[in-house]
Amino acid sequence: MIWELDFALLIFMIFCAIAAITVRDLLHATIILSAYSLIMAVIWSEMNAVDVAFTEAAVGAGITTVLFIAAIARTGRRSSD
Amino acid sequence: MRRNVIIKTVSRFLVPFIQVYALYVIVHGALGAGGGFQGGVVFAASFILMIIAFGLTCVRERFNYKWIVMLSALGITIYATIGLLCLIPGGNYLEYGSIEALLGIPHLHGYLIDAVEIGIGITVMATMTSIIYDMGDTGGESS
Amino acid sequence: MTLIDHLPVFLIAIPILASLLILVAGWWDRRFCYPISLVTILSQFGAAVIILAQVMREGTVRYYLGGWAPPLGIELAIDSFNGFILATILLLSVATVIYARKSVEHEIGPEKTIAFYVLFQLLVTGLVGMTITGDIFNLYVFLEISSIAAYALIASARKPRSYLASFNYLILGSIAGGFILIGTGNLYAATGALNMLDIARLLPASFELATVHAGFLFLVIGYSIKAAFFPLHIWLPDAYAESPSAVTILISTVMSKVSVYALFRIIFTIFTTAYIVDVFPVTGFILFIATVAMIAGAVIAIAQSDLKRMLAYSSISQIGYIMFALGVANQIALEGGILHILGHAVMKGCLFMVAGLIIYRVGTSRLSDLGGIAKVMPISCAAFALAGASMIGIPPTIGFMSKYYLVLGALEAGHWVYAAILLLGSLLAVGYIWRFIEIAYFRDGHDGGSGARTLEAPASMLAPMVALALLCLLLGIFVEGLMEIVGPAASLLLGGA
Amino acid sequence: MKLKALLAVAFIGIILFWAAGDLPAFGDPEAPATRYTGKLYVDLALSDIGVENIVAAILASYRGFDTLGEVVVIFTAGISVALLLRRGGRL
Amino acid sequence: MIGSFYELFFARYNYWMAIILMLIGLYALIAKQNLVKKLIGLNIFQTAIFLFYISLGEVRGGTAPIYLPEGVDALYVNPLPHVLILTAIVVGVSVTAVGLSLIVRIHEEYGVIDEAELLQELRRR
Repeated sequence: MIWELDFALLIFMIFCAIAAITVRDLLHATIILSAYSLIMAVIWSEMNAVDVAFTEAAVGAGITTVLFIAAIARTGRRSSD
Repeated sequence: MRRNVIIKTVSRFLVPFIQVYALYVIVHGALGAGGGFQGGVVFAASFILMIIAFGLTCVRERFNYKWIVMLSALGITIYATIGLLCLIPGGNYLEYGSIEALLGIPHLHGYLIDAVEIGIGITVMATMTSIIYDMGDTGGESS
Repeated sequence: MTLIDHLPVFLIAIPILASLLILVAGWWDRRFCYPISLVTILSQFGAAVIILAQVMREGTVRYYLGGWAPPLGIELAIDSFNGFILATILLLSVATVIYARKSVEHEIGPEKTIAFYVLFQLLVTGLVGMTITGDIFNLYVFLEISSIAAYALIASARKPRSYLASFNYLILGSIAGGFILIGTGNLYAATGALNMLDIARLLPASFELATVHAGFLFLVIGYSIKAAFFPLHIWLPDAYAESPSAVTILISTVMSKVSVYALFRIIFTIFTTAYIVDVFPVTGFILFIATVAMIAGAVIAIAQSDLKRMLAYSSISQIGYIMFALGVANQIALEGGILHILGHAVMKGCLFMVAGLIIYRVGTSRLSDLGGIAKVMPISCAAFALAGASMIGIPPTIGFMSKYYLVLGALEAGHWVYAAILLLGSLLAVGYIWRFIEIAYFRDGHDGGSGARTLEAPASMLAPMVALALLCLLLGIFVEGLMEIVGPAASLLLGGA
Repeated sequence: MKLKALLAVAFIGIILFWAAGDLPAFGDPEAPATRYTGKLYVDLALSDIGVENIVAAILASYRGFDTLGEVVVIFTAGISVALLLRRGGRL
Repeated sequence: MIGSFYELFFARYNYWMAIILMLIGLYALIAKQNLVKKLIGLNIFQTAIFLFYISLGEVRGGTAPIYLPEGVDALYVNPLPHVLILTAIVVGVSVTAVGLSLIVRIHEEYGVIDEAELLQELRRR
């Protein structure tokens, strides 16, 4: 484990989280959330949790994003906050 | 949505590879990273790719709700039944070791874990596909 | 090993398979759903009674899943306390599933019947799993099974408002789930164990760590949200009022009781009384909040104009009574609290069944539209009066007995102010129960204008309601028999044999 | 609403940071969790189960019941989504 | 002083980051008006809890919990949190799926998915 990389990724992830909840467009927010999940998967694989990282990459960045996009397609991308 | 011939061809080419990879992930779970859940999700991802490329109705005709319901029930049934089978030799629920001791086959424990992972994979694949079908179904023609 | 030894796991594994069977058989023909569900829940109840008898005879039943003993594996542990809760929740589930048939035909479209029964079965299974598991993470997994089933079942009323109620419940339930996960993680970090008894054994060494305190707080807050303990109850009124009748009965009687059970289990088995009294004194605070809950719930209930909503707020008040026992934390009060878990389940189940019947026949549960309803629905209103009397605490009903023990316990611990407030709270219960009685019996409205036609519901809905109403009375009269289970359960919680 | 949320979040945050102060240090091999059950699993998994991946061994065998619960959770979610969204069909 | 701060920082920074992420998610879950935003917050909240768990299992200098060939001496990280989190991830995606389908239904019934606008709609009816 390289702590510099770990730390940088964590900082980046906090930025992603803040961006995901402040962006007005829901589709953008979903894509940022997907990036967040992917970085999380990288951090976990770097922490030697390979199974969990694999799952998060498949579920968090894959299925969850698809579900969000499907729901947004049926509701609308506009968000007031 | 306009159907692009490149997308169709590429996904027709890719889907079998994704599915083989998913099966590899499920079966390989005992040796390295992976397992039933991840494999099932990757398998469901191949269906998502097909839905994106060919449209929901087309995929749903090939692999319809009946299949999905039966498969999602089948996966849990495999898991729970293997658990119940362990009672026959006198073990506790899910005590695979008891079957191994009864039949005397070495490494049966590992094979049973593989069987269980396959059960998990089937259920996860079927359920994820079902959720995607329901979420993607807008009721109209455009998908 | 005989088959009897495997009963604890059959309680969970067989219903899971049965829910799949409901799905597959229902796909073939929808009429198969109900009988399979009924048979499964009845046999679960039978198994629970057998296990309870076994526990009372031989002491705690332990079942190691996969044959792995606790530090490694998961165990199911049934002692007199959760054996009692198990029998209670399954009794109420049996009543609900008998009641559900007509109610489902009426309130849920025929195309959703299969999904409804599958989820119903899974909800009951999840709650049973929560009750009998001895592993703190397994508790979380079963909690989520039951929560997800409950979200969908609440929304199955298919009214616009029910979706909103369900979504609010989902948000708060997820917050609760997250808190429970954080609390479990903190305990795991402090002890390294996940088995409840194992944690209880290892925890005293690290009682002073902030991690343990935080774990305690998060677990208690999380399960309090699930149990709708007073300031965290905001999801409850909508969820109860907007869901289909059968679901309301199930979540108000069974689900909230199991959450309260989990709270008791975590506080008394894992943290033990030594922790909550000496190390991290919270009993006074819990007692205070519980008292506020009793009064506030009852006052808001009086102000409601809808019968189901009124009963929902009354639930908040009654959860306060149960938590009162937790705050007093002595033998007698705990006996009262455990008795009240059963009592409240029985009487609230009966009251919600009456509300469901009224919706079934009249189509509304607004109090102002129900004038003179007793003339056309005499049996239902009589059942309401009986269960309501129990809710108020009129002897010799079960409600009186539990409150009697609670007051005795409070007096023994020297909390006479709280005891007085508890009695006052019972008076407030008169307010909302009487309100319906007055409207039903002494107002005009449904007075034979539509002829002599009686509006009583079909027998399959009346029978469980009448049975529960009579049970309020019978349990109160034969309370000595119950005390033989409740007494050991209370002393077990306090750390005795 | 925003203010209330901030207050609640601040309250939770204070508890969490307070608790983090007493957690075992990050990556400490002597942490209770690692020393107790973690070591047990690492030592026993190969001889008990004969599977190279310790996570798979725990997932399928030691804590197999959790995994059964997990599969039931996802099944429940599938049925729930079908109950909520599916039009027509049998379910 | 500075040295001890460094020590404290290295011993804890992962937990702190996880807690900050949890709080961001929790804030979005409570305060955001848009229902989809709430679920995004829920996802962030849950993932942060998972990060917290994985951090608990980390061992400095450890290797992934997959047995190396016979004879190689290795220090493995604690595998138990990984198993718990695998289960919890599944729970998380299930809750997300149910929540999203509820949002779709709410949008069909009311035409909006914003809490303030939903309240207006409710009052109007």
